[in-house]
Amino acid sequence: MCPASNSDGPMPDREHALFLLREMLRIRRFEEKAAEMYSLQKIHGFLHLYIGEEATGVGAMQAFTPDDAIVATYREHGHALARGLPAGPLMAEMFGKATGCSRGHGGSMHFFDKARRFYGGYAIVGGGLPIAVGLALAEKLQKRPGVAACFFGDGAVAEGEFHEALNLAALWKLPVIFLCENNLYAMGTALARHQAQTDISAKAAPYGLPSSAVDGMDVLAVKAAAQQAAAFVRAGNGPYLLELRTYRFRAHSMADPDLYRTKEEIEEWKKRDPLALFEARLRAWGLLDDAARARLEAEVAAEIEEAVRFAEAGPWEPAENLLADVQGPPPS
Amino acid sequence: MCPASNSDGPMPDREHALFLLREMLRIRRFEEKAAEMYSLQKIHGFLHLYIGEEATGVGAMQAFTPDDAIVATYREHGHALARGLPAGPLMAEMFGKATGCSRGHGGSMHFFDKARRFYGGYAIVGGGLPIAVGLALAEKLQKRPGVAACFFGDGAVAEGEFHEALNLAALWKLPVIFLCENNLYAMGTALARHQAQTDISAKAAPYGLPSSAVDGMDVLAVKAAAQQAAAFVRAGNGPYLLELRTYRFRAHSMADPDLYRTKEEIEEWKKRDPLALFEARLRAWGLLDDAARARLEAEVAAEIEEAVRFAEAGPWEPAENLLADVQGPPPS
Amino acid sequence: MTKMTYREAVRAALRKALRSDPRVFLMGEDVGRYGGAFAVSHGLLEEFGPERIRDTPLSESTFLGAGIGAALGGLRPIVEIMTVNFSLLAMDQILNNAATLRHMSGGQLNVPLVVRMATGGGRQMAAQHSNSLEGWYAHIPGIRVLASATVADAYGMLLGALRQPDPVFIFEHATLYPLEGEVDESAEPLEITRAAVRRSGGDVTLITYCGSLGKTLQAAEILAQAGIAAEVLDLRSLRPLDTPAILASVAKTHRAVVVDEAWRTGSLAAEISARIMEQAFDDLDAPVARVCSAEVPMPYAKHLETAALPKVEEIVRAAQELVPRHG
Amino acid sequence: MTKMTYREAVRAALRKALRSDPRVFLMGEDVGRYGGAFAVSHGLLEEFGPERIRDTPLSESTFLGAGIGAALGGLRPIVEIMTVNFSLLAMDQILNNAATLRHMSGGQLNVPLVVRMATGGGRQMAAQHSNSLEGWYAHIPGIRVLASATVADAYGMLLGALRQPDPVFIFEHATLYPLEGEVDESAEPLEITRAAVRRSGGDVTLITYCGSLGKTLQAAEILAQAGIAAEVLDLRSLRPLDTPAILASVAKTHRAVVVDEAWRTGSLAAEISARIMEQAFDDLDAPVARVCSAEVPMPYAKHLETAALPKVEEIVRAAQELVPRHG
Ligand SMILES: Cc1ncc(C[n+]2csc(CCOP(=O)(O)OP(=O)(O)O)c2C)c(N)n1
Ligand SMILES: Cc1ncc(C[n+]2csc(CCOP(=O)(O)OP(=O)(O)O)c2C)c(N)n1
Ligand SMILES: [Mg+2]
Ligand SMILES: [Mg+2]
Repeated sequence: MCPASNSDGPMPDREHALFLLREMLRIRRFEEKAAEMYSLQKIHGFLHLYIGEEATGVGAMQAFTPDDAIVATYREHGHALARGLPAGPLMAEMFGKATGCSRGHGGSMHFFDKARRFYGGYAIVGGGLPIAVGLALAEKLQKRPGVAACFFGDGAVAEGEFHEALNLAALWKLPVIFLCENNLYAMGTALARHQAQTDISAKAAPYGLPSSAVDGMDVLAVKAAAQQAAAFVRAGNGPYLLELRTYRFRAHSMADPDLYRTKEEIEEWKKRDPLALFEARLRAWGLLDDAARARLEAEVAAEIEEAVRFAEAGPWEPAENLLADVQGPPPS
Repeated sequence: MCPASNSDGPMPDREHALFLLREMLRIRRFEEKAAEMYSLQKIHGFLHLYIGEEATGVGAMQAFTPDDAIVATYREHGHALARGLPAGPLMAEMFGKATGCSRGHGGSMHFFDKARRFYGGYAIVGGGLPIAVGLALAEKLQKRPGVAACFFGDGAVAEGEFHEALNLAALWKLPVIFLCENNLYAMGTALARHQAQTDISAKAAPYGLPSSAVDGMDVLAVKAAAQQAAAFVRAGNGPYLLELRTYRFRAHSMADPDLYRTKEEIEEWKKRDPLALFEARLRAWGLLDDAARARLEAEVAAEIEEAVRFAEAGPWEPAENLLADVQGPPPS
Repeated sequence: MTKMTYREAVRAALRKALRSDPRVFLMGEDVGRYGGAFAVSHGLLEEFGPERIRDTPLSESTFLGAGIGAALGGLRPIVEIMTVNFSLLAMDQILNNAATLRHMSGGQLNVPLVVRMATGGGRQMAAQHSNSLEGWYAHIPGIRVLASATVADAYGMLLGALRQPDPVFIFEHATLYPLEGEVDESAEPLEITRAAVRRSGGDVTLITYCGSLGKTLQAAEILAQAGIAAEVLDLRSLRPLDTPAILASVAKTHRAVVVDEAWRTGSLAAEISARIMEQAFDDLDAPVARVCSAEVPMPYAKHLETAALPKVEEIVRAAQELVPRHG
Repeated sequence: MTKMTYREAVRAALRKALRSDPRVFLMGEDVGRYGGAFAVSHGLLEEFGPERIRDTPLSESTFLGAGIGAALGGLRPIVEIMTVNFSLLAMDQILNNAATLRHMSGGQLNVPLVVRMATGGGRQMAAQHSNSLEGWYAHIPGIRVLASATVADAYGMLLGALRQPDPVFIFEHATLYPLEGEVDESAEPLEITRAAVRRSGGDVTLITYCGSLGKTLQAAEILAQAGIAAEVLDLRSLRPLDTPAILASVAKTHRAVVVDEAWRTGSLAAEISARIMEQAFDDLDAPVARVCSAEVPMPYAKHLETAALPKVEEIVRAAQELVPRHG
């Protein structure tokens, strides 16, 4: 079931390689901390961990510039971090603090950062796709260079909006990159029990848009594929569907007893842990040694500790402000 | 743009050939009369004529038995007649009479006949597809032999429900035949302006279900294709998508000024009038002569006149009954 | 002042918006080549081209959602949903995205999106094409809801809506498109939060909006002949409701009838009745009455449809029952 | 009588229905292998197999519509929509098909479909996962709407719903699943159209349903300590409303507070208020009050969510304001 790694490409330069490893490690440690904070009841509501999928978000995000618009799902901690949102406001958001990236209004599922063009954080499965299509339309009509990058899961592929959005984007040749993070499960429903035909990349053909699938456990392969897709889209060719084949190591959410798959299956996939795989590669290439690894770990740990401190320290939004952000002031 | 006829198959037996011609003629004359009655303000609301598309409904309906369930759209006069609903109650329905097939509650867009398993008449584009999937599920779970036949237009292909319904039917291997009557327009929007990729039959692949396209102006070709599709489905193989390539000769509805296509295009297609084509064929085969043709015309005319008489004569549903059919009596 | 139809007024407003703001564009099913299901956008494709007058595939959820995205991206989309009936397919995007994004993002984002749609019955379109769901929309925090009952409002509301920083939904009753009236095309964009007194009177307040204004004015005329002076209040803004205007009129008349084409139970009329009770209980000389549609999926046959819809006589009767007889 | 949780009660009713009627089956997202998002259907897949406990793809519109079709085809489908928030995607099938088919077909067809869904806020799920849209459903002619506030009702309503010839929508408040109570599994299926007096009192009527019953009973307790005897009416059936029960209580108390977790404007509470005004105006000693949610997409942070939701103190205060002080 696990795809074999398909990138035996050239060695990346050391700085960038360490950057990618660090990005994945930041996500991993951030989420482990979030899980801990959830147990401590600092974080409530839904918490969907991305652990195991770090290579897809980090790899894909390398293809995008600050001009591009990003749309993600409720499982978006990794995307937000990879997009450059600082960890503190993200942790504070989950703590429900006014210093959160959404002032504590959104929680884990609804991270936003307008300045970084990170447009959320959508918790209705499939709901982000039309938004991304519209963001791409805005780029095109305003003759701006940006593209829209839209992350979603395999479960979203079953929703009607997947179909409608791909058709509209292709029909209008809009600059959208559809990034399906296929982790083989929609909650407890395995891909083969929700898709009559399980090859997601093959679903682009009826819309006449190109697609490909890539090993989502291999950050370099993901990066290369996303860059290729982005180049295609930036050249004005219309949208692209990229399937990122991955796996989540944790349950769907903190509420999920994870009874629908076997321990063996999970263990099998953990052998392809994207961090471990990449670290091994870097070591083989001589780009990483124990000391550098330890330094990285320490730096990331410090960042996450600082994020928790920031979250703890932040004030609560005064309850008097409850209605403040429902609507803007009418025009004067 | 007009596909060439693709059935140079064997000569049908005379009786059946004349039956098919008569069925198409009944629809043609019924609708011409409906248009007339609309001008006379006997019929109101929306009226969507099927003229030009008679071969698809008549041809396809030959593949279905009384055990099968039929689902259609607001453009369903042809399907209802071909299914065996008598013309009188259909005309009466459009007159708004209590003797209408839906007691005057539905009008032109909502014909129903439970005894004949004609389940409507859906006016929200795409809305009938899930219903057909459910009807097929009922057949399968109750181990009954029926299949569900679901007619819809090319416009419906863009809606999310098309995608969801095909996936669900394929996933559960349900006995549904999806019959897309592709008349190249969704209201005023040409196929190429609503579909990024215009080959509808090619849209079955992502669901792993088989499909084909057939010349919808050729009643024998449609019949053969539908029978093949139905046989596949009846054998327990799951659903099938059949694209029927046709054209409507009239405007979308009586309200449509038909400004979005050229007179030439319409004239070009009229050369492939399904009735004229079939009649010519029957004559060439020696199955039809002027006398038989005139007899047919007279018989159909009499049927339609009788339908109008039936409609005229019917009583109105008393307004006191307004709330009668909103809900059934609670269980005793 | 220019004489034009309601249909032409919406078109004139669209044209003005498209001319004056390059960020404005129109999208929806058949708005371009077909000219709009109700011929509202007829001619706009020719004037503004296919980049700004965009025919969409049948995919309400996605083109509504794309409108949200385009608004986030700096444009001023006007989305036409052909009729409110089809807007159910886009309801998730409306309630869960359009209405929430400002709040959910902690005030970072806003969605300056205008959505227009035809509403209502009365044309024998039967159950799936005759719904009146304005009350549902008026329930949603984060959006504004307008309903134009006059030609001038059909023009002014669209331009007023385009100045809002948040989503605005405008309802146009399908029977009103041929209505004629006067429009001042040079006037400032409308203040779109105020109700309008369409007729003054001191005996009873008739509160209504959109497609029911005509019937209500007819009823007021009949009441006048019977010696009852009815004040007719056109709500215009359904969210927010102009509660001060409602209360002011009721303070004067002490009686109110709400006329609403929606099904009675859970209609916007219920909200208005409840608000009057809450805020003007002591002003009331009689309970607020409602004239609404019968609770039935709209039947096709004319006489049944008429039986289901609010009628002038019902409004008259409801008002008469509230007002003590003079004779 | 058996002691069980609300969750177990729904499960027990599902099991009973599945055992006693071969036409009954359950479908929805994750009802099988996962055991239901709220663990309601845990174990049913093992007992009844995948033909009758059907996991669906994420496609609310289609599996709801398939439920309609299956009902037309002779089955007794129970469709679980995980939460009301996702039901917006199926709203077209619900309003335009499920609710209309009987009428539109002139009475030929009927749709014996039961749809269950979780509703409400209070669990810090934020704006897209905390909606309370029961009032929207209660607006739709052609369907029945139930809301279970007790363990016994969680059990009884499902079985009562399955006996109906038309679509029934049952709301289960997501905070109630762990609630414990008693169920008589041998009792006859419930009469599902009657409201229930959960506490008797003569000073004020507190009208509520589903997730707000607990808070309302708490408020009644506090009021009792303050010398105000509140009657608590649990609506149970939201469509049709048990108007006689409402009127009977108001005739006794002359005052009412409606407690509804929905946004205030256009809530079901408005309908109840309007009905009381229309039918019991002369009984009222004070205007009917409403305690509803603040008009804001539900915020995530606990203190903000609490501020947005109806609170016990608000109910107490609203009742106290209506009842003249004794001291
Ligand atoms: C429309 C809708 N239906 C149901 C849900 C409940 N739900 C939340 S996540 C999820 C599974 C989504 O799976 P997938 O798209 O593969 O994303 P993943 O969680 O695997 O990242 C479901 C069913 C939802 N949020 N939205
Ligand atoms: C969901 C929805 N959106 C819009 C409409 C308005 N409308 C009615 S028919 C139609 C075109 C449908 O085209 P197609 O499916 O090709 O069927 P045809 O009319 O060509 O038979 C449109 C847009 C509708 N009825 N339903
Ligand atoms: Mg997944
Ligand atoms: Mg068509």
